[in-house]
Amino acid sequence: MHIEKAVIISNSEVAHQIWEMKFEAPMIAKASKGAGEFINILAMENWQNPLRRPMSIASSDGTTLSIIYKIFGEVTTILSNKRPGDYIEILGPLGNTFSHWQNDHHPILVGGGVGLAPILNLQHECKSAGVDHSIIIGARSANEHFIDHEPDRKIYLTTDDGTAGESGTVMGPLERLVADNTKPYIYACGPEPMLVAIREFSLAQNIPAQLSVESYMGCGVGLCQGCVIPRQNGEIQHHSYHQKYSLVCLDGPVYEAEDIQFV
Amino acid sequence: MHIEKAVIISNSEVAHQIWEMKFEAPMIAKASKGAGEFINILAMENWQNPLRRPMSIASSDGTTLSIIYKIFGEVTTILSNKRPGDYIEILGPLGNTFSHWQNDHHPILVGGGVGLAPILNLQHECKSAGVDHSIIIGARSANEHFIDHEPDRKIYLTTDDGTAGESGTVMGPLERLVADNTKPYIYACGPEPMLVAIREFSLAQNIPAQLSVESYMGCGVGLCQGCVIPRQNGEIQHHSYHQKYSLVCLDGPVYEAEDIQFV
Amino acid sequence: MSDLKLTMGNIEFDNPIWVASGTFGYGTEAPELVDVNRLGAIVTKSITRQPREGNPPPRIVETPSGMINSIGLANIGVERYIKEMLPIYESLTTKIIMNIAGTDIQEYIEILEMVESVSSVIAGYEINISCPNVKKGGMEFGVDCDMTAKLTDALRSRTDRLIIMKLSPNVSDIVSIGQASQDAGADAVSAINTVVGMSISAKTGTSDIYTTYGGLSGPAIKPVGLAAVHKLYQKLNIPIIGIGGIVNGQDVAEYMLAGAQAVQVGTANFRNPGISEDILSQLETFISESKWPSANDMVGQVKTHS
Amino acid sequence: MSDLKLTMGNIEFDNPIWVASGTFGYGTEAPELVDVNRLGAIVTKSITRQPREGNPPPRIVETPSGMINSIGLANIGVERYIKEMLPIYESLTTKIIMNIAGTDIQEYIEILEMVESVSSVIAGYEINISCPNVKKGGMEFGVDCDMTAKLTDALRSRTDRLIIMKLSPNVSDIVSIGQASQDAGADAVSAINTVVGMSISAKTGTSDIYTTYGGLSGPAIKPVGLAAVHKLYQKLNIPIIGIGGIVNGQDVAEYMLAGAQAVQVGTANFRNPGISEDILSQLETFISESKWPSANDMVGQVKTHS
Ligand SMILES: Cc1cc2nc3c(=O)[nH]c(=O)nc-3n(C[C@H](O)[C@H](O)[C@H](O)COP(=O)(O)OP(=O)(O)OC[C@H]3O[C@@H](n4cnc5c(N)ncnc54)[C@H](O)[C@@H]3O)c2cc1C
Ligand SMILES: Cc1cc2nc3c(=O)[nH]c(=O)nc-3n(C[C@H](O)[C@H](O)[C@H](O)COP(=O)(O)OP(=O)(O)OC[C@H]3O[C@@H](n4cnc5c(N)ncnc54)[C@H](O)[C@@H]3O)c2cc1C
Ligand SMILES: Cc1cc2nc3c(=O)[nH]c(=O)nc-3n(C[C@H](O)[C@H](O)[C@H](O)COP(=O)(O)O)c2cc1C
Ligand SMILES: Cc1cc2nc3c(=O)[nH]c(=O)nc-3n(C[C@H](O)[C@H](O)[C@H](O)COP(=O)(O)O)c2cc1C
Ligand code: FES
Ligand code: FES
Repeated sequence: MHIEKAVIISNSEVAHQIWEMKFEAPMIAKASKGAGEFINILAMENWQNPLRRPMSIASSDGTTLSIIYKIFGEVTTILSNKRPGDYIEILGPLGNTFSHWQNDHHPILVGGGVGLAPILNLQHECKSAGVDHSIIIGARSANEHFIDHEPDRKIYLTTDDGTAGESGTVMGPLERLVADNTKPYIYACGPEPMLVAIREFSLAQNIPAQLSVESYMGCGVGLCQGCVIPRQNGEIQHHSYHQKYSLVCLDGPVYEAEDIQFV
Repeated sequence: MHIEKAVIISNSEVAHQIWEMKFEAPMIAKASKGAGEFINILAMENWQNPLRRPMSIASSDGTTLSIIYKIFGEVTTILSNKRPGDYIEILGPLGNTFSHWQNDHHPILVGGGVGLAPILNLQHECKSAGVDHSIIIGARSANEHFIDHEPDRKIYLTTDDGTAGESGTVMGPLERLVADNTKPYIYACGPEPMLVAIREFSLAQNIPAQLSVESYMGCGVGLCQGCVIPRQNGEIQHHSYHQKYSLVCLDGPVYEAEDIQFV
Repeated sequence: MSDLKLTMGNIEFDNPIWVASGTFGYGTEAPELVDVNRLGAIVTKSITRQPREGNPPPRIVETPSGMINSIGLANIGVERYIKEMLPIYESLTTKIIMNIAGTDIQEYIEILEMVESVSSVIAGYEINISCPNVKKGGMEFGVDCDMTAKLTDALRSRTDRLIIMKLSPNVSDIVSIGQASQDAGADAVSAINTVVGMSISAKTGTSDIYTTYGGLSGPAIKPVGLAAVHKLYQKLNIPIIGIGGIVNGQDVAEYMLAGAQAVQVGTANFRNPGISEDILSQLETFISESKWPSANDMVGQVKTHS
Repeated sequence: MSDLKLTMGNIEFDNPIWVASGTFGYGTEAPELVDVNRLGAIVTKSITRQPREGNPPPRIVETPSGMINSIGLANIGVERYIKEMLPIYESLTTKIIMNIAGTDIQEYIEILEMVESVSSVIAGYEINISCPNVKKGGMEFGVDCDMTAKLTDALRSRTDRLIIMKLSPNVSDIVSIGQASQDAGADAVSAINTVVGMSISAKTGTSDIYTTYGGLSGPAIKPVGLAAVHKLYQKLNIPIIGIGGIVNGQDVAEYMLAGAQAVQVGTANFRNPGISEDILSQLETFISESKWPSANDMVGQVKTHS
């Protein structure tokens, strides 16, 4: 875990209100252990916004990192105004990683909105490891997509309004792919309603699923006890010293679907 | 009085920690009535610093304005990071002006530190009107000066440490010039100790003096009643509705030396 | 626009965006920058029986997302207010609320009676009870339920105009003070006045405010104001006017959801004397894009988890 | 460095930079980012008699220059604290202050007695009196002088270690609570705990915090903390520990000038767990460039105008 001043290499809008930023962060990139981890970003020196902002690592190549972020409020707006050569201060790597598939599993990666970031990172790991996999990406509309719908290459897009890929939510292709594959393993990150649906589906069908969840974070390192998510069952991990709640920043952000509840 | 989004034309360091910024502000420039007036600057959209910052108009040419500012704290730092093409939001013109000399007076303009701004503006007015005048500029050290010591052209510099112009404060040349001219009229702006010294000197010698003073301003337009300076004697002006205090933003920033007190 | 109207007592206000006492002068200061007739109401600066010079400078200082002031109730006194201000207000269509301050009950009564004795268009009175009460050794009226009740009652019996008690946040239990105001006949309460604060310049080692302590206002205190309004709304059944750190339409929506029927814009006026008009437009846009049919429908409707 | 030392009760602290309860865990959470042995003290998170799960999420939200939290005193309980934490503290050279919370006096006493009954290196106790007092219908201990005095007295008679009463700002008169603590034998008071606040998302119409109200902290409340410390310093003669919105060395200097002998860094730790070390260096630089021979010489020396 390091705090590092990261010089920005590039920062551009890749889809409507969705930006990608690449920066040099050799210490953190080197310490990074895999897809699912996040960093905690400080975008300015003043204290108008006292807290850092957590962002998943979207790619890491040993010296640089990238994030994919959506313009949401004050700090993501500040981020989008940064230019190459400017810097941000980042704390990381934080959190756990998606745990790896067994060889005979078929990973189905599901990303919704900016939940795509860790999923792209995981896709990269699949490719590097030569693991056959499918990927489903959901968005509200075509202008939020920056990847092409290529069913032949097992890349499936969905849009709520049908303007790109399949019409509807990620659940359509997901249910199909689960039916089509003998040993499916779901990895998902995205808005809470999507994760809720996937969790219920995976529990009902008894399919293993790992979900990367979000929560409001004060620190990212276990100091504030702010980032809790309710546990589904007793002692899953030792962090946060508690039975009922788990600290997303330490135990997560990736959980087995059966281990957590959404409120 | 207008609120205007002013596009920055130039912004550069003219001396150690002292910057000059020029911007387009046609409405305010047009409404400006003369040297002494100030504007109230908003340098950013967020509310970390809720209040605007008052700055004297250093020059005005009918469509553009300039200010000369010293990097002091948060907002002046933000100002110095602005680039041409960026904008600031300004409210103005505010306050009164130096009232004009009679023809037979010899104006002695005295500027200390960034108090130079309105003094340069006044110098410009003297020049335009073809009025013979002298100007004294004080600073702590040579690196804070961006104008040359040219006694032949009646431009006198002083530095506390003797690294440029005359060694000592502005009071040295001021006392000399007052002695050398039959009808001297002092116009001064600068740090409070300088104004206190000039005020005492002018009262003791019975020489007319106009002082441009600073005070902490909440609004610049008479709403907050924050910017008061104690009056020396009863009803000098009707603003602020009070006898004891005067609102610098409405009655000032320029006062006759005898009308105010420093605390 | 009509969905912004509200009624308090027997007065109808065009909209819930008012400007706060002490932050908008007498309402006549910045005519080039604001059309006051678009505002729901102007609450004028605190008026005392005698004119007051106010405190020596420095009177204000900026703090993180806020400011501290200690103006010391500088004002022209009720006599000049009646003579010079009331006539001006006749020509305005916006509602005028006169804010009154005193150091004992008698002073409040005198001021109110003097205004009641002349004919004017003022809609009502906001009673500033954050003033040191000389009879009680300098403690504010606003920290004491009994004093608040007595004061409210004394004023209530002397006017049919609106009486709004302005509550201080510097108390252990703001709701009990609000309750005391309601029980004694106030038409509404407004909350909050400023929070006691101090600012020091480390470099010079001096207090930034002449009177050492002053009142903290601005976005920094918005959470304090929201909590006060929500707590009051749970217990009171008179209207609540929300104050504290409002700088845009979304802030207004938050206050209304917490329980405010109307709001007052304070510190934000210093940044932009016309900001209340902007805030009004932002609120209109917010409501039209929301599920709420009207501003009144939002009042107190925040969803809490527990 | 030696000019930063201070003594409180019979304990000598290396420096006045401490970390605040609930913002630094048990002191063991971020070893890569901070050398805790450089700190004057660690105040550990509030410990209750029984382990507590804390409140459901959402527990925190950012506000202008601040944040609100409602963690709900999530902690491992005193038994695990004794078993798991005290042994770790033996190896630290920094001082450990254990923060204790309870809902009645008996609970505070039990916790303290359990810790007193074992040998350990802890330097003393900070008593969190901002907890709802079940015996008094949920009002905080910290708003009531008598309760504060009784609690202080009960604990005082049971330990020779430092007793620091941590004062709440949500009261009409913080000085009287500080006075009650002093008179009942506290070695010091710390001020302030968080300010009651609320946050609402206008868009979703929901409260951002599960428990509706939470505690406001961060730079937004620095003026409130400074005022509290300065007021306490005028009346008390025991040391005051300043808390609230400290993010750099200059803030520390302001608190010391106001009257704080030491300070605690809270919310700032979330931004940077190692910030207290930076703050310590900044304070050293500040003092060496100032006219003050040592940190202690600054305490209470703010120049006021009146
Ligand atoms: C583990 C994790 C990974 C994330 N990865 C990504 C990502 O890859 N791309 C992306 O666009 N977003 C990601 N987010 C969400 C991202 O943190 C928020 O969008 C961002 O903080 C918004 O900041 P803002 O100032 O622009 O918005 P604000 O106006 O401050 O807030 C808008 C919303 O953002 C969320 N938010 C704000 N502050 C925090 C905080 N300190 N912690 C958590 N949530 C906060 C809240 O839901 C809030 O309602 C992630 C969040 C978590 C917890
Ligand atoms: C009428 C008038 C004209 C001025 N003209 C100039 C000028 O031409 N050039 C120049 O460099 N400076 C000028 N100043 C001073 C200038 O306003 C401050 O230097 C500036 O506000 C500092 O802001 P900051 O955020 O950088 O510093 P901060 O860290 O906020 O404050 C540093 C100091 O600046 C002063 N200050 C801060 N806010 C205000 C405010 N709202 N009103 C008044 N003073 C404030 C205070 O003395 C404060 O102690 C003028 C001030 C007044 C009142
Ligand atoms: C400079 C200033 C002067 C004020 N004067 C008064 C006053 O005379 N009477 C009063 O009741 N409140 C006064 N207030 C308090 C405001 O009306 C308001 O309650 C407070 O500032 C909180 O709102 P805000 O955060 O929007 O500023 C004053 C506030 C400021 C900043
Ligand atoms: C997330 C969080 C948890 C806290 N938990 C406790 C606690 O358990 N006990 C306590 O006495 N104070 C607690 N506090 C209050 C802090 O110790 C401190 O008094 C307050 O945050 C003000 O300081 P700051 O502005 O530097 O954060 C907590 C504060 C925060 C932000
Ligand atoms: S974000 Fe602070 S404990 Fe997890
Ligand atoms: S600055 Fe507000 S009245 Fe002068």
